[in-house]
Amino acid sequence: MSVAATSQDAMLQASGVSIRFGGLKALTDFNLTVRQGDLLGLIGPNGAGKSTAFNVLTGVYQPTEGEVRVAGQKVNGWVPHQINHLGLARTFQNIRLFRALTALDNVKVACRAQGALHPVRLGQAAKVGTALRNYRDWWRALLLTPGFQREERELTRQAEHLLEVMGLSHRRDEEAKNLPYGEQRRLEIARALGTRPKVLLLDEPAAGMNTREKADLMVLIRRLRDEFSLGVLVIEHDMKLVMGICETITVLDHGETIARGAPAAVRSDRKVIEAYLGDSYLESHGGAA
Amino acid sequence: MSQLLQHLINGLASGTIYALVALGYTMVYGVLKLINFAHGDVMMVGVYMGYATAFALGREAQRSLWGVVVIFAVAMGGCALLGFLIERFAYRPLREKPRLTALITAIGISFALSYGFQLDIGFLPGASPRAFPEVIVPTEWFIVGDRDVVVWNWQVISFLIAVTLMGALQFLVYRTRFGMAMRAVSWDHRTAALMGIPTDRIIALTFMLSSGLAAGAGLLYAIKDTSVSPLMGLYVGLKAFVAAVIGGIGNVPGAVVGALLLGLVEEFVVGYAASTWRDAVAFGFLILVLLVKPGGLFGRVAAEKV
Amino acid sequence: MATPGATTLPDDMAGPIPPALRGILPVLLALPVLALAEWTLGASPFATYLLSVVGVNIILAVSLNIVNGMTGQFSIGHAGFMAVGAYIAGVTSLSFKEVALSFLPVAASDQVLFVVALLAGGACAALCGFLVGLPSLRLRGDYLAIVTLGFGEIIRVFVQNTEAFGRALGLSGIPQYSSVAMVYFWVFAVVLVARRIAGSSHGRSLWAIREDEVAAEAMGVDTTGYKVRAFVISSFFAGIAGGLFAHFVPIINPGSFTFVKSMEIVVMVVLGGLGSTTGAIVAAIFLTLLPEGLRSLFGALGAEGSLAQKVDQIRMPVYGVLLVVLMLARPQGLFGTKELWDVLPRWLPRKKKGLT
Amino acid sequence: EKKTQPTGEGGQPSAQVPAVAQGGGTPAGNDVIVLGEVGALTGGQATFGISSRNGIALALKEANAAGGVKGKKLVVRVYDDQSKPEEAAQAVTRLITQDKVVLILGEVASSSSLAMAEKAQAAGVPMITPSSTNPTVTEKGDYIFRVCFIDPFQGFVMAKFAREHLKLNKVAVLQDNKSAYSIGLTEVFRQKFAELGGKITVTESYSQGDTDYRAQLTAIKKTQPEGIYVPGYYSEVGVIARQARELGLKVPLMGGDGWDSEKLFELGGSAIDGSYFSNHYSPDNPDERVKKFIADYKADYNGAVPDALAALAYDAAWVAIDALKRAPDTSGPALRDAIAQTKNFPGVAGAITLDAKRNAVKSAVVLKVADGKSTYVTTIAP
Amino acid sequence: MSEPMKVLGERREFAPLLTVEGLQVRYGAIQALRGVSLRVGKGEMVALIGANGAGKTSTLRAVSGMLKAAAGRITLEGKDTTSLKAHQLVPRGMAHAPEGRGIFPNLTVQENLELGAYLRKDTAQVAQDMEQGFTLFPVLKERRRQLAGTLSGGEQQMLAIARALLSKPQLLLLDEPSLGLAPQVTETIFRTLRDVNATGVSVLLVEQNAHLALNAAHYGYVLETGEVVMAGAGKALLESAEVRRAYLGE
Ligand SMILES: Nc1ncnc2c1ncn2[C@@H]1O[C@H](COP(=O)(O)OP(=O)(O)OP(=O)(O)O)[C@@H](O)[C@H]1O
Ligand SMILES: Nc1ncnc2c1ncn2[C@@H]1O[C@H](COP(=O)(O)OP(=O)(O)OP(=O)(O)O)[C@@H](O)[C@H]1O
Ligand SMILES: [Mg+2]
Ligand SMILES: [Mg+2]
Repeated sequence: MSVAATSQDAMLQASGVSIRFGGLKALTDFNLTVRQGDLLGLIGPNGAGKSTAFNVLTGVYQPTEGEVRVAGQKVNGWVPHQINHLGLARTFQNIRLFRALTALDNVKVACRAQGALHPVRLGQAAKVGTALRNYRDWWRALLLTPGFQREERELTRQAEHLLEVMGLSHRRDEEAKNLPYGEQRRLEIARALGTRPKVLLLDEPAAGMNTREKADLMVLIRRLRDEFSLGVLVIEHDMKLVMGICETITVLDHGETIARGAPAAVRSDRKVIEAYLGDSYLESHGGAA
Repeated sequence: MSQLLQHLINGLASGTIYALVALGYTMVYGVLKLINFAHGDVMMVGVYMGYATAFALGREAQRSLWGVVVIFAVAMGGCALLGFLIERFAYRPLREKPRLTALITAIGISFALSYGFQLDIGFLPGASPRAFPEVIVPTEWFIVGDRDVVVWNWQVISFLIAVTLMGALQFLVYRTRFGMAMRAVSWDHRTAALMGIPTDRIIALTFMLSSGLAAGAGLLYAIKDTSVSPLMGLYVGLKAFVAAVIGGIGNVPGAVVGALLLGLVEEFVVGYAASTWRDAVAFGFLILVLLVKPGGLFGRVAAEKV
Repeated sequence: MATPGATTLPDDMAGPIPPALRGILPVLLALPVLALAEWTLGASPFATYLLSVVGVNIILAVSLNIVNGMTGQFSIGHAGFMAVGAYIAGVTSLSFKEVALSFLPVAASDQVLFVVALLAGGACAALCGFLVGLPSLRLRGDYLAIVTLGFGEIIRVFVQNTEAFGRALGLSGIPQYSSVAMVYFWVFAVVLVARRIAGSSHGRSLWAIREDEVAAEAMGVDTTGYKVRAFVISSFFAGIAGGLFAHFVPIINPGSFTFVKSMEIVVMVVLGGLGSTTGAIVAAIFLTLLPEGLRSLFGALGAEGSLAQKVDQIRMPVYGVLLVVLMLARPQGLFGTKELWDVLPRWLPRKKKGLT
Repeated sequence: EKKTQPTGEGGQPSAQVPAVAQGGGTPAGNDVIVLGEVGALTGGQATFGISSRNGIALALKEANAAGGVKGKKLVVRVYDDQSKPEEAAQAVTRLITQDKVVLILGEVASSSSLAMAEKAQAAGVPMITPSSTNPTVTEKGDYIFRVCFIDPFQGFVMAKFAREHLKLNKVAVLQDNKSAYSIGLTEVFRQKFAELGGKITVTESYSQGDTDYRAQLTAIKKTQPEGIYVPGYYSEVGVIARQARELGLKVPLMGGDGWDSEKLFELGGSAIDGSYFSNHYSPDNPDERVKKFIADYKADYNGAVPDALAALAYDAAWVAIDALKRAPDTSGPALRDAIAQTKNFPGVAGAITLDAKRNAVKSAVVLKVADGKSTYVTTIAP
Repeated sequence: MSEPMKVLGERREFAPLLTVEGLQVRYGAIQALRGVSLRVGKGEMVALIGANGAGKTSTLRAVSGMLKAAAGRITLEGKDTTSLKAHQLVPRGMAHAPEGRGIFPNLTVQENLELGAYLRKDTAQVAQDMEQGFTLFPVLKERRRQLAGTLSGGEQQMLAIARALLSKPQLLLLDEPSLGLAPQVTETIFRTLRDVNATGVSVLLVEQNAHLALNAAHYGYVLETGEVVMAGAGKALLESAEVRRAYLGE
């Protein structure tokens, strides 16, 4: 079940990735390719290694083996913000918003970071030269040059647009921490989009939403994929959602990939049922989707 | 050679004092994540309490065993109370507030105590240092040649006390319900309350414990260096805090090891390099340690799960 | 609660002012004011001195606020940077004391050299800030704090052991070039910088780091880079403050830059409200004038007899107690993370927030 | 803010009234002369600042009891500077501009005095420092005076004494690296002692506030000196002595007037016996006024015995008072000239004659410490 | 200020355990609860559903003493507990598995569980119950020495529930227990809840998955913007058109 080798249009590609925490093998020989327009699912029992996979892809953890490529670039050893600049954005399983900032500013941070001039390679970060170059842009902020003001207004516009897309315009000036759970999740997505990603990783976006909101979310995710021409990778425990929107689903268990394929195939896969869905699933949700 | 040995002894002796004070810092930090800047000054107050008691007892009594016990009891008890009051009125009201605010009140109390005790008004002792009575009659326990190397009884005593305390605290924190509660509270006292832990009481007790400890440490310190002064807390406090960080603040054995190391480093800088650079080297050492081990020698920076 | 540094410029200045002008407008407004201030105060040495001290503390507080308040990096070694600035600027001025730029009138050339000295001090401090900022690549929270503290102490010891810096006695004979106008020009500068950073995307990145480093990193914010830059800017102004200090205090010695001084600055920042520039300013003014005020108060109370001798002793303990009281009274700081105009009473004109 | 004066009779409402009131309701009429004092009343040096304050207060009390100066009462306004130069400068500026003092006394620490001198000189208000020994202080200008030794002299005295009287060949030095006073004395001592053919084995340092000097002493011990020069303040020296003996260093310690205090014996106990220090006067001096001074001081400050700083402050105050008496008026220049003419003024800390450099020319006595008191050994002239 | 709300189906009678009347909660300016009234009987399982931000979590927080009620009255077994602190309620048989799990990341799994039984003296029994918990969630047994902070999201959720059960509560408050759990585990948990409830433990359950919750619960309340707008027997609510539209997206 290995993936088509480095085809150029692969925006995100993991090959043979493994990571170990002390004794525990959290992820073993993980392969994945995300192309523009893909809408993929990543499921598996709790502790299977899904979030860990996200962390490895985004540079939060460094893989013990294997390599990760973003937009064709090998990114092993890079730090998250560098990888993000290549077009990889994510949300977090347990929400990590900038709690004291308004919804608008949360998004603006992300929008701006893209402008961030010189993505510095790790290790180089300390180099005086690079550090100094980064000050140029500060001067424009301090002198409040017309160009800079234009930029700022442009940022605000973008951010407001994203809030609107995610249906959060009414929360524009609310502090993130005061938003109810579901809206916080959507704000996280808006923020991720702010970084103008080519690939979007969503870690349990529907957690804490009621069935109704989940339904809306499904529509939304599809829409985002098309509107922003993204590749999307979703972790989710809500089968209705995953099966509903994903074209291909990868199933992890104990860090191993135990299945990959179309929803229908995966749903009826014996291994998957044992490890994850459980028999009862067939009865209750059998009809669904 | 004999000189090296003497330096070793001196270093350990002053390290021991740092250790005893550092333990207090580490305990409070452990449960509240608060750098209790007033700790050193609480210690100072304790020493003055002991000083007063010693005088009340008079020359003979203060040297008798029970006399010493009384002195320590009064000082430690008094400081425990002081610690309780400080926590109750200066820190607890800020429990829900950003950590830095409590830090500021700590600084405020530190100023109030250290400057207050410099006043020569009423019972306050005034700025000039006093000689601390020899409540533990100093006797050499180990001499080489014509006092080429000298070890004193109080040096050994305080060292043993320090090590025992370390053991005791380590046990308290990691082997007892109280300790488990402490660690729970230190993470999040609201959730801890959901477990039925009386958080306020736990925190208050921790403070009393650490303050009482400070008094004890202070007395041993005063006995060692034979003098009391209102600013003694400031200097020792800072060093002890550094020691605690070197060891990994919040970590009990770390505090002691860090303190002993700091004591030795300082001693040897003075002994074999330039004494004028002692403090610089001490802090340089600290920074070095942190650059190599960002969490201190024993501290672990918990890799947060994302 | 408003967003830290609620999106200020340019949004809420959106109005008649043409964009091209906005950048320099405040400067144009400030200069005549400063001139006026100098002209009126030149007469009273005490007022001048006091105002200068206040000004320096404002610069220190506001600059520290960039690191402690906005970026959430806990630095308690600010006095160290101040010392660097003070001594470098001091030595520079001393060595150029006799020099005069021929093409300028003496007074003017002095001021030019003064500015050069200040910038030299600021630059060196900034460099130190860069070096101290680097550990923040690895260190978090209180561990970073203790490193900054250590740095401050090391600087002190270094000065204490250097003949060129006058060792314990200190550096005296530095030409007293400073003036209220000069001090407050820099006050103005640091405030402008702080506010414009806060209002700019850079500011937002700093807030983001303070709120959640992992998330900021994931959203493409070069966290270490920004932290280091925050340190550099903040310590540059600390250096300037030191330089000014050295040019109106007749003698600088290591005792003026202990960690207690650093603590006083931290207090100003926290009391003002972490991240609130105006808060830092108000707190700095208040805490600097407080001891002088107590002096007058106590003096007025017990002018005669033995108490008169003691009143000044009581100041510091009282100062300490007041800190506690103030903090208990306003735990979130004077203005929280808001700015003055956010907390002004309703009927006063406020800056409007966000685009409309 | 109070606007009426307590003893306001005759206090004509002048422009300066509000300022003075702010300065603490000075009875600023024709009937009082306001002096200013700056000292460290809090912080690391408080103990010295407070001694000085007490000495001055005593002097003024006596003067006022004796009818004041030209029928006017003397008042002193004391401001704390936490031994920080910037605070000292601020305080002195306040004294001059707000409290309109005619003359300024202080400081102990030379760095603070330098800061004050700058301001006093600029304002043309005379200033007398009781105990700042750094030569540069009085070089600030013709309004700045001092009633104590300067570092070079004391260093020279002890070097001479150690070499010629005690016949020491090898001496170690332990200096307070935080105190300009200590550093100043050390430099001169080392130089002179070498000139006189002696050898300095090692120079170690501590910083004010330390309480553990064992490391330095152990290092010193290794060099087997015949004596140790410790030009610090009694607050540390006492403890140093104890620890030296504890480590088996039995050689005599030597120091300067910073030692002079009862506390030295309390802190040092028997350990300090057999040590020597240079001083302005010796307590067992038969001179009546010295006895009286000590008695009065004890009486006023619940039994505390005056230290050198108290004595010098007391003298400084009296020099000021004397000048005020002689001067035609209390204007700066008049006072300056009056002070400058001080000759053989009988101070409790030795007779004071101010030289052209406005420094006190005094001969120093060397005292020996033995069982809880210091006894006269010899006098060494400049 | 509880105005007329819609009630469907009739309620099975239980001896009263928890009663909440006119409960109000504020976060600074924001009023999260505007007079919530509800009842939980002995041995009853009550579900609390509602959209995001309706005030479900706030309700639980107030009941368990985490939040101070701005107004209203809370009684447990007839005794007024409105002003009691969280740790005073635990000995009265209250257990709350809070939103966001509230585990102690700096403690091991084992220690987290022991904290659950902090107030219990019957050591032997505790050990037994812990084993039972492990059979319920085998993962936890594997990881008992691991720092709880490094558990996966779902594993943390299991830990939180297991811990809550260990205090042998008579009233169990659960805030979105199924959050982030694999379907299978969700099944297990709800099965467990039924068992626990069957042994006489009352349960007040906040769930986004209205389907699951209302199926399991005897009785249900629907919360909207801080007010109870509807109540009724679980099944009855499930049938009702409003609920189906609003929360089941049908
Ligand atoms: N930093 C870490 N240290 C130690 N173990 C870790 C760490 N991070 C994750 N693990 C372990 O790796 C395994 C996978 O964790 P991960 O968060 O990827 O699970 P998951 O698939 O996201 O589960 P869930 O669906 O519950 O979130 C878990 O068993 C967890 O205990
Ligand atoms: N700490 C807080 N500070 C300010 N407002 C808050 C806070 N917590 C909750 N709120 C507000 O109170 C209201 C109720 O929040 P609550 O969390 O109780 O809703 P909920 O029903 O639990 O929502 P969810 O299903 O998303 O958990 C919401 O509008 C929320 O914005
Ligand atoms: Mg996960
Ligand atoms: Mg909730």
